[in-house]
Amino acid sequence: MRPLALTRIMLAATALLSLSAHAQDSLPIGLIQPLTGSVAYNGTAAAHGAELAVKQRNANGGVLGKPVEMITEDGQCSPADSVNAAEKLIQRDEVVALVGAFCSSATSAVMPVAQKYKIPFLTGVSSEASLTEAGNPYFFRSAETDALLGSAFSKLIVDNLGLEKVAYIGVNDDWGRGSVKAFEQELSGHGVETVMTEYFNHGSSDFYTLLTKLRNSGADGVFVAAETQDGSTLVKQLKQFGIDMDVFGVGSWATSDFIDLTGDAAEGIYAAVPYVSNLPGERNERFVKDYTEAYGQAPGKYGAAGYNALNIMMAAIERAGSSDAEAIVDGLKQTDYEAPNGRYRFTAKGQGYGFQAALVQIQNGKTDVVATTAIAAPDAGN
Amino acid sequence: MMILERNTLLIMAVLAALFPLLVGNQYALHIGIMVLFYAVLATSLNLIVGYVGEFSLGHTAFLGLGAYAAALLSLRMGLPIWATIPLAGVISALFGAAIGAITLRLRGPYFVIITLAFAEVLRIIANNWMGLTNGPMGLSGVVQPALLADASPLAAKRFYFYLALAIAVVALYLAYRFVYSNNGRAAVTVRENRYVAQSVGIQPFAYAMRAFVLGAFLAGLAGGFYAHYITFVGANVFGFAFMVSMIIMVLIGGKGTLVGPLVGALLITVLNEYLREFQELRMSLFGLIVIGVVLFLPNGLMGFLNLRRERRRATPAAAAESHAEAPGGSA
Amino acid sequence: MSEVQNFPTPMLSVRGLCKTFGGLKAVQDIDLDVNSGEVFGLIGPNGAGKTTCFNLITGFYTPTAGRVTFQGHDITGHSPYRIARRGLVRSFQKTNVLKALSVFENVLAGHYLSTRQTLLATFFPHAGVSRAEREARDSAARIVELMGLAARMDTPAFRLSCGELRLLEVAVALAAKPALLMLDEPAAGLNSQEAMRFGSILKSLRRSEVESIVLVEHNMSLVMEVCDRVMVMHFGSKLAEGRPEQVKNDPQVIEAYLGRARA
Amino acid sequence: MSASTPLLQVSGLHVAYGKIAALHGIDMEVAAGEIVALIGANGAGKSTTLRTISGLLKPSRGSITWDGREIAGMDAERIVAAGIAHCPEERHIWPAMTVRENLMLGGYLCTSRAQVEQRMEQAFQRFPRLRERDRQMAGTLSGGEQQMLAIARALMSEPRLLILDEPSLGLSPKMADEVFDVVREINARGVTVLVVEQNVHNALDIASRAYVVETGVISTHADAASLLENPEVLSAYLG
Amino acid sequence: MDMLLQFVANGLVSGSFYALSALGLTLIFGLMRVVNFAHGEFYMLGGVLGWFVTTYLGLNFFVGLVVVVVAMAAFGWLVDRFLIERVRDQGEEPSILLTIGLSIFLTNSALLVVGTAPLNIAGAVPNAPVFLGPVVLTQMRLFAVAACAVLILAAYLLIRHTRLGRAMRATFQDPMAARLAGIKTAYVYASTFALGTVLAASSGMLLGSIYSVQVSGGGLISLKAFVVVILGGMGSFAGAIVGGLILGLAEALWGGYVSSGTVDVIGFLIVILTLIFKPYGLFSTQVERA
Repeated sequence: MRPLALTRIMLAATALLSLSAHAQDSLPIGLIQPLTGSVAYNGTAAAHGAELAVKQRNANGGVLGKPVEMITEDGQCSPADSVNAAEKLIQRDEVVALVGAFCSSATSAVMPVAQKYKIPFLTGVSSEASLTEAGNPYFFRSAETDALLGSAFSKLIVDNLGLEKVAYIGVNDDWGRGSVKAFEQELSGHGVETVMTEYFNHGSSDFYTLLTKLRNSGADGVFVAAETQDGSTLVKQLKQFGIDMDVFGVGSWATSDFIDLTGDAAEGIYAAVPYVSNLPGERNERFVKDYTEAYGQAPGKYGAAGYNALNIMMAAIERAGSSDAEAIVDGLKQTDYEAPNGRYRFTAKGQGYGFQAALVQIQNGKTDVVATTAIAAPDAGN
Repeated sequence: MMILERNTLLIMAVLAALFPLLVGNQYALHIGIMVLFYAVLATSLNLIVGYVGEFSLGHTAFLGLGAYAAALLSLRMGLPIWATIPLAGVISALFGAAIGAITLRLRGPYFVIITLAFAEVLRIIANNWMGLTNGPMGLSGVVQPALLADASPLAAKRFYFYLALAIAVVALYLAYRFVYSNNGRAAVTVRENRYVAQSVGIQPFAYAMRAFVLGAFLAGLAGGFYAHYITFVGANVFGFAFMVSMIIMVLIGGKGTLVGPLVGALLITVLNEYLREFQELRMSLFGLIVIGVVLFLPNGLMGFLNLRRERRRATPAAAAESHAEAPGGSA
Repeated sequence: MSEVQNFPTPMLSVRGLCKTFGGLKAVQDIDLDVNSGEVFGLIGPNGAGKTTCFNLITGFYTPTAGRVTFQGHDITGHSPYRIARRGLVRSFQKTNVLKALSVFENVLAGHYLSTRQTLLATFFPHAGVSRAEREARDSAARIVELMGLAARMDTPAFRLSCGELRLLEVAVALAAKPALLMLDEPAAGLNSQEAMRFGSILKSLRRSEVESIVLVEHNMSLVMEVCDRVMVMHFGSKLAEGRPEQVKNDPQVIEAYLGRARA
Repeated sequence: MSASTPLLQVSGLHVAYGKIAALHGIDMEVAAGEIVALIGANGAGKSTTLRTISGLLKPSRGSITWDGREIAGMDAERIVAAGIAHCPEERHIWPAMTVRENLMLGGYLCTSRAQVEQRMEQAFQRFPRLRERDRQMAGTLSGGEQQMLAIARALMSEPRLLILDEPSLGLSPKMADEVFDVVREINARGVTVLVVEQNVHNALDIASRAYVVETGVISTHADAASLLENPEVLSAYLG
Repeated sequence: MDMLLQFVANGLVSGSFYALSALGLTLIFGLMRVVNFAHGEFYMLGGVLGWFVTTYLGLNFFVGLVVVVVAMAAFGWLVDRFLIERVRDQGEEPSILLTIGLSIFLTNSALLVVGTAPLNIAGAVPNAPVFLGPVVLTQMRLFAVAACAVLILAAYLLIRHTRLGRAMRATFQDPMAARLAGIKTAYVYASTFALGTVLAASSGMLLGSIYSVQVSGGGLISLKAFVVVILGGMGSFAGAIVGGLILGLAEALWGGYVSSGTVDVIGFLIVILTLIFKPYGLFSTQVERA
């Protein structure tokens, strides 16, 4: 009796799985972002940006004469869940290209899947340097790596702030550790002494112990790699603690959310970001206006990253003239995309370069762009 | 019970073996692979929850140890997949013996928390021991078997499916032998009544320990498989998310039966994918379903089916209780 | 300490057994001997310390003082499973069986000692394992029948009536092949008819299944019927000891049970 | 033999624990002002009867009328409010609470603080030993003191019927006598008492009437004095 | 030396916060034997509601706190009556699974409703630094420590010296005796769960005003609260305070002298050691019953 019932359940399950979801007259692109879990805040922003890009493109006739259908899946920043999402998008939704996965670990797990199925895969966020070194021909990155951002701004920071001794604080994940390492290397190259390197766990609420060490480290500036939530708590406590040193760092700090959360404590801090909403230029103004209309707040770096990634991918498909993977890969290689924050191109390994990144300082609750510079191709530097 | 369960398992194995031949859809195959992976995990946890009768929330310790062991053996020592997966099981089992020796002294909520503490300690170590585990960057590019180098994606999927099936078959064979042997009976006796167990000569600790180590071994195998299939291992393999999935599978399917966790693994994995249709509502619905199952299917699906079977049998044939399954029933 | 060399050694010998909980003396200075082939009764009013005595002898409590010797081995303070392995097996006052399991499975579980095996043999069974297994199953079925539960072979224990549970409890204990069987209130909750039937089953067990039986029981008719020798406890101490009819007519015992008639 | 309208009347009471029937039709009655004893061997169903009357167990069949009102199956807290207090076997005092707190909780249904204080004062007058130990944890009291506390606690609700389950269990004869003296005194003040007692002599000594329970039914019912002579009673205990 | 003093001060402050956030758990865990895995989510809901009534509706912090307390008491009551009630006396597993399900549901539903951004609660007092010799504290933190003390004391007094508190203790020590005294035990269970929920939620609001509220942060809170409760012994308020302080100090010293990336490990290590050597917590007195 029971085996029979089980057979029935299994057959039903199989039927369910093999349902094909999408309609043939649209062009499906898959997006994997963390929509639940601890990085959902940033993942949602990236998904918003991507959604906007697709909406705009479809309003102008879509790609290859078809509307683009973006299918978003929750990867929760976990490698296994992201692989599940990728398998589902590729097999069931038959997407022609994949964007996303956000966390480098998740992206790293999706990369072999994309390669196996020969699906072009673009990340607009994951910054772990080694990803583009893996030799995956289908993988592209329209984001700065930690090292690229470091080399772009370290000289400027040292000169502007006159730093001699720097303490480094990073969130204890791949991105935080990578950023700290990259900036430390760059700043040491400019003769800056490292007096402290510490990591904290995402979601920590109390930094006083870390700040005690910072106060006693003798640093005259502190580098911080943290996202909105951790960063605002850390910066607030830094000011409460009465530490008066130059604060600079990376993370989504040049956003209204961060400034609202952090309040006065945010005043005067520097952030090196690949994007900030008050970058000059008509292209950016239009993007900011559209994004704000759609989501009620100005875009931050992840909103822009999602927007750019989808635009780059859609342009590449258009250039390819078909949804054939090899053609899209060729299309991606020829990318020359005018983004709100400059021009994107790819190196032979699929690393994006050429776009602008900005050093901003928060003043009077606004983000002042101190300097912008184009991210150079990694090989050009050394 | 024993024969029924064995037959059900055999039929399930045959169906599973036919599945890749009947289904060419790679997504369905992938889900099938994940079902088998979770089936091994749920079976291993069930040995502790269902047969020792203690609620472990730290079982991901063994999944994680297995995954890291296989990844490191493959990446650092270049061992092939047929060596890394069994070794992953053995390494997990060794840790299982050490952790079990400490945790199995405790009962109830204390056992729950101390096992959770062990898993968390391991997670934090994995996340910070840069030299060994590459910290939060994790271990990527775990080597695929050489024979897959030129295989088509479909062939590769089939290979992994049968590999997972083989592990599942090994896991269920071991679990079946254990459960229906003197060892399993002793463990069940301890679970049901420690006093009775001791009074017939059973040393409670020894049997809890055997089940615990076997559970750790099987979870280690699952971890080893995970490392090779996903090709990336990070500290999240020790995380609570896997634990929640496993626990829900075991309890929904029905703890203390061999078929229950398999059904649980199938249902929850498929449900999880199915709920993708509901986008943002997905996890909220999942939470509600879990609550609903606790309230309405307190003994899991297998408990529910057994109850129905028993009722059906009790009504027409109460007088003629069949002894077919109990050999030696005649005088 | 070399006194009883010339006498036939008692199977179970308890000397000076004491147990205090907090300040309460639950068992004081109990001596008792159980000889081979004997059914020995331990009686007394509620709270007299009979069950505590049982727990001390079978290792569930550690004595505060005293010595327990079983078949010439000192087993004082040993853990219960080690004592069981020596052949001293007990049942419990509040019915203790494996409620979720069937009658047959309960008794099979009791056969633990005769089917012990290594883990390797578990996973890769050789002929010996399956033979031991088959023998255990045969023996379990035989014991179920012996206890008159054959009709309930596959019934889960929680569905049994009170009387059947008592029988099952004894069956589980028998499955461990004890030399000395210790039963704690095996007839509680049985009506007089059932108790008598139970008594005759008990009597049939001696010699055929076990060497000796120790019985804690409230049902006096049962005790009188089956016991060769009885010891009465009151407030943790030994009040009287002897043949059933002797004890029954001991005024001290009657008083302990019924209370003093007040002037 | 029975008063014109019994205060408590139990008829055809059946109770089962799961599938196992414990009571198969208990019939008994208690008139106002009486002391009635339930006697019988272990496991005969005495405590089950008491627990069903006080609402801890739900009967499967039968009725319990209290003061003309049906109370079978009512929740325990409503039965307490109706005037029945149950002092359970093994006392069940709250060991990790003080004597005073135990008593205060006994008066849980009191409407005012003053009422609680007043009843507590009465309790302390009746049991001076408890006053001496009022800040002590109840678990540290001796067995006799715990039994006194349990009775005092039950009286805090000023019941019309006091149910006592094995009040002399585990007590020395001297202590048991003390307890029974108290029970007599309580009864003299107008509280009806229903008592289960293992010690037959003590039970029949204070009770006017007794019911003998055997395997879930009442087997005999008679005056206390005549029961003492009844060989059936002896056999129920000593076989 | 200055550094050590500052570490100790940090540890004591965060320790008192840990104690506060564990109170609700220790109450429910210790008295009802329910291992509440939704504790962190109750804490989070307190923070989210706190944000809603202060920042969104613009109420004063203390008025808002009252609103949150009332709302969460009702919520806790309902959860007990409709969910926990159904699995009472069935051992730990059903209630663990039930509360895990509840926590998944609450986190993700809250995520849907208020979104993923961290939320700010309009604070109660200004946040200027206070210098005690070499040690830096802030007014806000001193206020929060005081508030912790007040809440802990209030809960203690409620349980020790009120009719409801006595009924709770009576019910958990001996439910049968409680019923015989006329206590509606179902009501007591629901009240206890509601009280535990309120304690979790009010600490969520209070601490949310110091840090910020993040919807997905519940799991971490639960874990730390479990550590505190195990250290102090289940159900013991004094134990929760000491457990919180031990955890706070241990983390401060580990973070200060070992490494701040691995601070979370010290709590779990202490838990493991505690359970090995003192299985019922540091402060429990297990009475042997005759």
